[in-house]
Amino acid sequence: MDRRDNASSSAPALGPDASFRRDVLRHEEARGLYACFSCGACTAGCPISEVFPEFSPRKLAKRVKLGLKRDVLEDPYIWRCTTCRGCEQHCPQNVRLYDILNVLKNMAAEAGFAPPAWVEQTRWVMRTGLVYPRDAALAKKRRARSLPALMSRGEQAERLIARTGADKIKAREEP
Amino acid sequence: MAAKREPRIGLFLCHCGKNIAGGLDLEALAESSKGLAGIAYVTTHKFCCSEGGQAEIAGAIRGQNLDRVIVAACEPSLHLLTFQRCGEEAGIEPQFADLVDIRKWTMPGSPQKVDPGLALEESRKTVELAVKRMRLKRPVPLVTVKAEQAALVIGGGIAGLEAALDLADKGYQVHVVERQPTIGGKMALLYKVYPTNDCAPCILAPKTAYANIHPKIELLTNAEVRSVKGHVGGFRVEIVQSPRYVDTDTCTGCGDCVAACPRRVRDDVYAAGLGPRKAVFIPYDQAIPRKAVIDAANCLYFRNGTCRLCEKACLAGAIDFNQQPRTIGLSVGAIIVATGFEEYVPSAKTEYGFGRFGNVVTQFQLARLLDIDGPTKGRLLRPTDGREPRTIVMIQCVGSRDETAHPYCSGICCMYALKHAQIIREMVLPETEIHICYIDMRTPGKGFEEYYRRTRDMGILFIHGKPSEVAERPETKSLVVKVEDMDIGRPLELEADLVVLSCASVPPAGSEELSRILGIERDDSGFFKELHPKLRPVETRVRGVYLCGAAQGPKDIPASILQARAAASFADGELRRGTIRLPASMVKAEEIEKGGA
Amino acid sequence: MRRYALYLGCTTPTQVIPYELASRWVCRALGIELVDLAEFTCCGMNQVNLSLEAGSLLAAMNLAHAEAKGLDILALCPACAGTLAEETERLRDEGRRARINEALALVGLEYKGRARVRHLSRVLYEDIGPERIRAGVRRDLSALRLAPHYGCHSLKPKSVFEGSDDPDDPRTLHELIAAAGARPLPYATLPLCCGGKSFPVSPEPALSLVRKKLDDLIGRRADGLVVQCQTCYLMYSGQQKAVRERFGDRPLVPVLLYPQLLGLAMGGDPVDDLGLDLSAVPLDGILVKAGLAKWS
Amino acid sequence: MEDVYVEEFTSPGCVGCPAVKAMLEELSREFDGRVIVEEINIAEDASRAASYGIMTVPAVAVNGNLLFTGVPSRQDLRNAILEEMKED
Repeated sequence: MDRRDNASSSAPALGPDASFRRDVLRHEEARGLYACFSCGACTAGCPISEVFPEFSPRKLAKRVKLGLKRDVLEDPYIWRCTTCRGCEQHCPQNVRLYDILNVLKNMAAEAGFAPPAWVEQTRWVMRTGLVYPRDAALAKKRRARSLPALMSRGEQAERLIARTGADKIKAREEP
Repeated sequence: MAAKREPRIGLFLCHCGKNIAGGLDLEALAESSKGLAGIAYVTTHKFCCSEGGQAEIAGAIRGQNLDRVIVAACEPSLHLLTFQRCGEEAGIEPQFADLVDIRKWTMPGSPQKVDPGLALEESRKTVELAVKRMRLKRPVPLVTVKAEQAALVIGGGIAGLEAALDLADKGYQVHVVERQPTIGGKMALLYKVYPTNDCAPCILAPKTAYANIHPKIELLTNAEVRSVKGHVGGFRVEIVQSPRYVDTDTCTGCGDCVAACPRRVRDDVYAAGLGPRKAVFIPYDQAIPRKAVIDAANCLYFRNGTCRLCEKACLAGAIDFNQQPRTIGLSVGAIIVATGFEEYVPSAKTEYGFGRFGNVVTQFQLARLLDIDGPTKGRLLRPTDGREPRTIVMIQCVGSRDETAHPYCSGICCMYALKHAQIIREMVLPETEIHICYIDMRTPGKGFEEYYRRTRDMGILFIHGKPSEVAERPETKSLVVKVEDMDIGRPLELEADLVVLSCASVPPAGSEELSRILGIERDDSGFFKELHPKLRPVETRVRGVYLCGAAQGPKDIPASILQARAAASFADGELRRGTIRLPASMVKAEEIEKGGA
Repeated sequence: MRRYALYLGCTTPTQVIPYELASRWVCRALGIELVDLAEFTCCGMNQVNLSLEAGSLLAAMNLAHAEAKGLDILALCPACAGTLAEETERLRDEGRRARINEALALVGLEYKGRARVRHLSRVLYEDIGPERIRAGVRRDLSALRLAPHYGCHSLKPKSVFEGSDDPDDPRTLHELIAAAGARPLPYATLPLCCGGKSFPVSPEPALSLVRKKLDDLIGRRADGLVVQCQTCYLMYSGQQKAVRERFGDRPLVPVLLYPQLLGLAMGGDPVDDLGLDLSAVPLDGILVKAGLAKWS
Repeated sequence: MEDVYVEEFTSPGCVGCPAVKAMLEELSREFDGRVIVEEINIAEDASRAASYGIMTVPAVAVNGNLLFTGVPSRQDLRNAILEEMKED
């Protein structure tokens, strides 16, 4: 079941790829990654690592530095980040791990590994302006509490998202 | 006035191996330099500083009849002396030999490195200016001045005392200025020292006691340097000594005044904020001078004009509320700066809760808690409830190696954490679990790795990771330390009765002011700056002012002692002939106030 | 009268109606005028997963809409507030602003860098202040020992909240709870994240995190938890049932959104004004300690 | 008439330095570029300052001789430069 089993069956799972490292570092958000000296304060402060040691910001930084492209981009755990920024909060070297993770997620999404939840949310934003659908039951509920009707619309968001190509991203296939 | 004879300048361009030649076209630089006014000879050499290079320079001076020499190579602090001596051998006065730095533009790793085109352009400018200066330069008249056979040592810690004793034994009169009411500095607060685990006061006391009775040493405690004028051989120093309100000649150090004093305040120095002292106090048993001192900010008499119980209690009549600040003028030939360091106050690292959680202390506080002469008489007790801690977590690199505090490694914290762990395990609380959270263990001194091994053998647990935060359990005031152990790659929550922070060493307050008074520089970290970090680690920009100990950067006791001896040796080297040759301009300038404004 | 464009975000108006209800009531009572803008959409917080660029464009678009109306933004969701505020920081860079505005021109918008964004709690703390809040209190809540939960996006990144709370030692919600007359309760797991933003992709870690904080509060005998984020609310209140199913039965911990607490203190009707009846966890204990009988 | 080479020693935060700098700029204009001024930050180039034994800034060396420490009067500075020009 482990993704590493899948990877090793087809091709060597791990192999340094300097071009990957450079691709990541080309993003302004990833600057400073090389300053990381692997002290682990990020992982110590990561609530997801507490529950899933497989998710380790420290190891992620090192994996990127080593250029382990497939290992990083195919890693399902990078999507479990809860965006709390605990990793950045106590970094003694000012490494912006949250931003770097977003760069990695963008690259993984482009490569076809985005979880359906995020792709679906983008679809809804393009339709309703919000990440959720809106139905009659909700409208009724709001009316009952004398709250104004929700009026947001998705056209403008759709045009802007289309400009970035994010509307073309397909979700990874779930087993 | 007769026209000056046109000087004949020789210009020597150095390849420095590939460090310069690899980064710019030296032949082009040589070619363009040939036409400069005053230039009589230009050549390049692979290593100008080598024996062969120097021989070639000396040969050219004689063969080409040169009277001035410029070497374009590395920083003057590295080799100016080399080329001045080389020129002198061949008959050129040192002031007519110059070295200019063109290597900074080309050297791999230099922060100023630029591309070859720009390097050539910048080097050309540098050389042109140097040639212009050398051509126009007129001989500076040198004068002979008397070298005072006396030195000032600023700071009465282990480094300052070592330097003072060395110079005093060589026959110089030495004045030691110490801000605290006692000499001894940080070492007096350490309890024990690594790697021998000797008792710190036991090996410090012979030095302090000897300094106290040495006929050539004057100790000025409670005192600070206010101004310095003059030059090497003849510095005139003004010192202000704050009143002690106790006459040190009559005070016997009996402690009757202390017993009589009703005012109890927190002792931030000798008890590191963990115990009390009185408003009149003797800093500690082995203090030197072992005399009482009144802390006017807390004394009831100074606050509201009442009390005076100490005065009544003192049979010797030594209490003197009328003492005033005293200004002392000194003439010295050399100055040694030994102002040491302070422990970083970690309250700015709010994630570790220092100041917020009562059971988070620093290593210097821990040293006081372990000291049999400390606030708990050597019993290790938690500040909040006086209980013995069952588990202790030490956190390394607090405020060090940290871009949000101090980027540098303080160098001594690994070892003193090991020391405290050993003391607790061996002598204080053998059953207490001790965990040390670290990023890297740095133990490169003699016998230090063995010391680390010994600590591991004692069963101290090392956790490879920097904690992200410390939380307090409000009911028990015990602590939870969040850390990843990267060897197993798993975040942990360590329960701790006591958390000890190993904090950065930082420059003491007042360093900036002192750098202004002395006219010496400080580095980016605020420590005093040596003339060259590798080759001239004791001298400063000001001739006759030397550095030793942690004033120059964090260091341990053996390194401080070495550097103190080196500083004393430099001072002796300048002063021993009794006179010094100086440019007349320097002497002329001696009346001008330091401070630049 | 202070006027703000009300930024509801996506989750509050669809899933956490009591937050919207209580916020509107409290703001009205304190003289803060809220303007609803039909043009507001998702702030882009979640779009950064797929495209940082798309996230930035959505944020800038919303800022431009507020700016066009000449209003600053008051956001109920701390993540929206943070996302929008961080974008205003980034857009100080002129090159970036020109690039983003080129895209915004597609939909006829431009952001000049004027509109400011703050979260409701910060507006309450900075514009009204604990003193004036205290003056408006009508009900005695001093029997309540309530644990504050700040939520990650109210504190981080530091660059956005400069001059506000220290993320390692936050105080403002403590002060706001005290201003409402209740007693803020210290507890060890205060900084712990609710896990909400990872919940859609993987519920397990989030539930473990929720359980950890709830168990700490149960041990501390807290009367309740006070949150200032709809996602934290959904996790701590809405998922308590799931926690009990997964990790075994345990006492329930009442959860209040801060404007609900403040509204109670200011004399608001628990149901009509503050939506306390919509809580997944019964709030009777809180009401009784507030001197109110359970609603019928 | 010969060019005159002036080294002006400064450091960041030096209070008197801007005044000296202004005077030298003025004199450089007056003598139509014949006064060549080099500004040396002693924090960056400590060894140059050390070679003159400078302990305080501002300091001014003219044709390689340290003539002034502290802020000189404009008249003294001008005279010193004239003196150097005259000698050749």
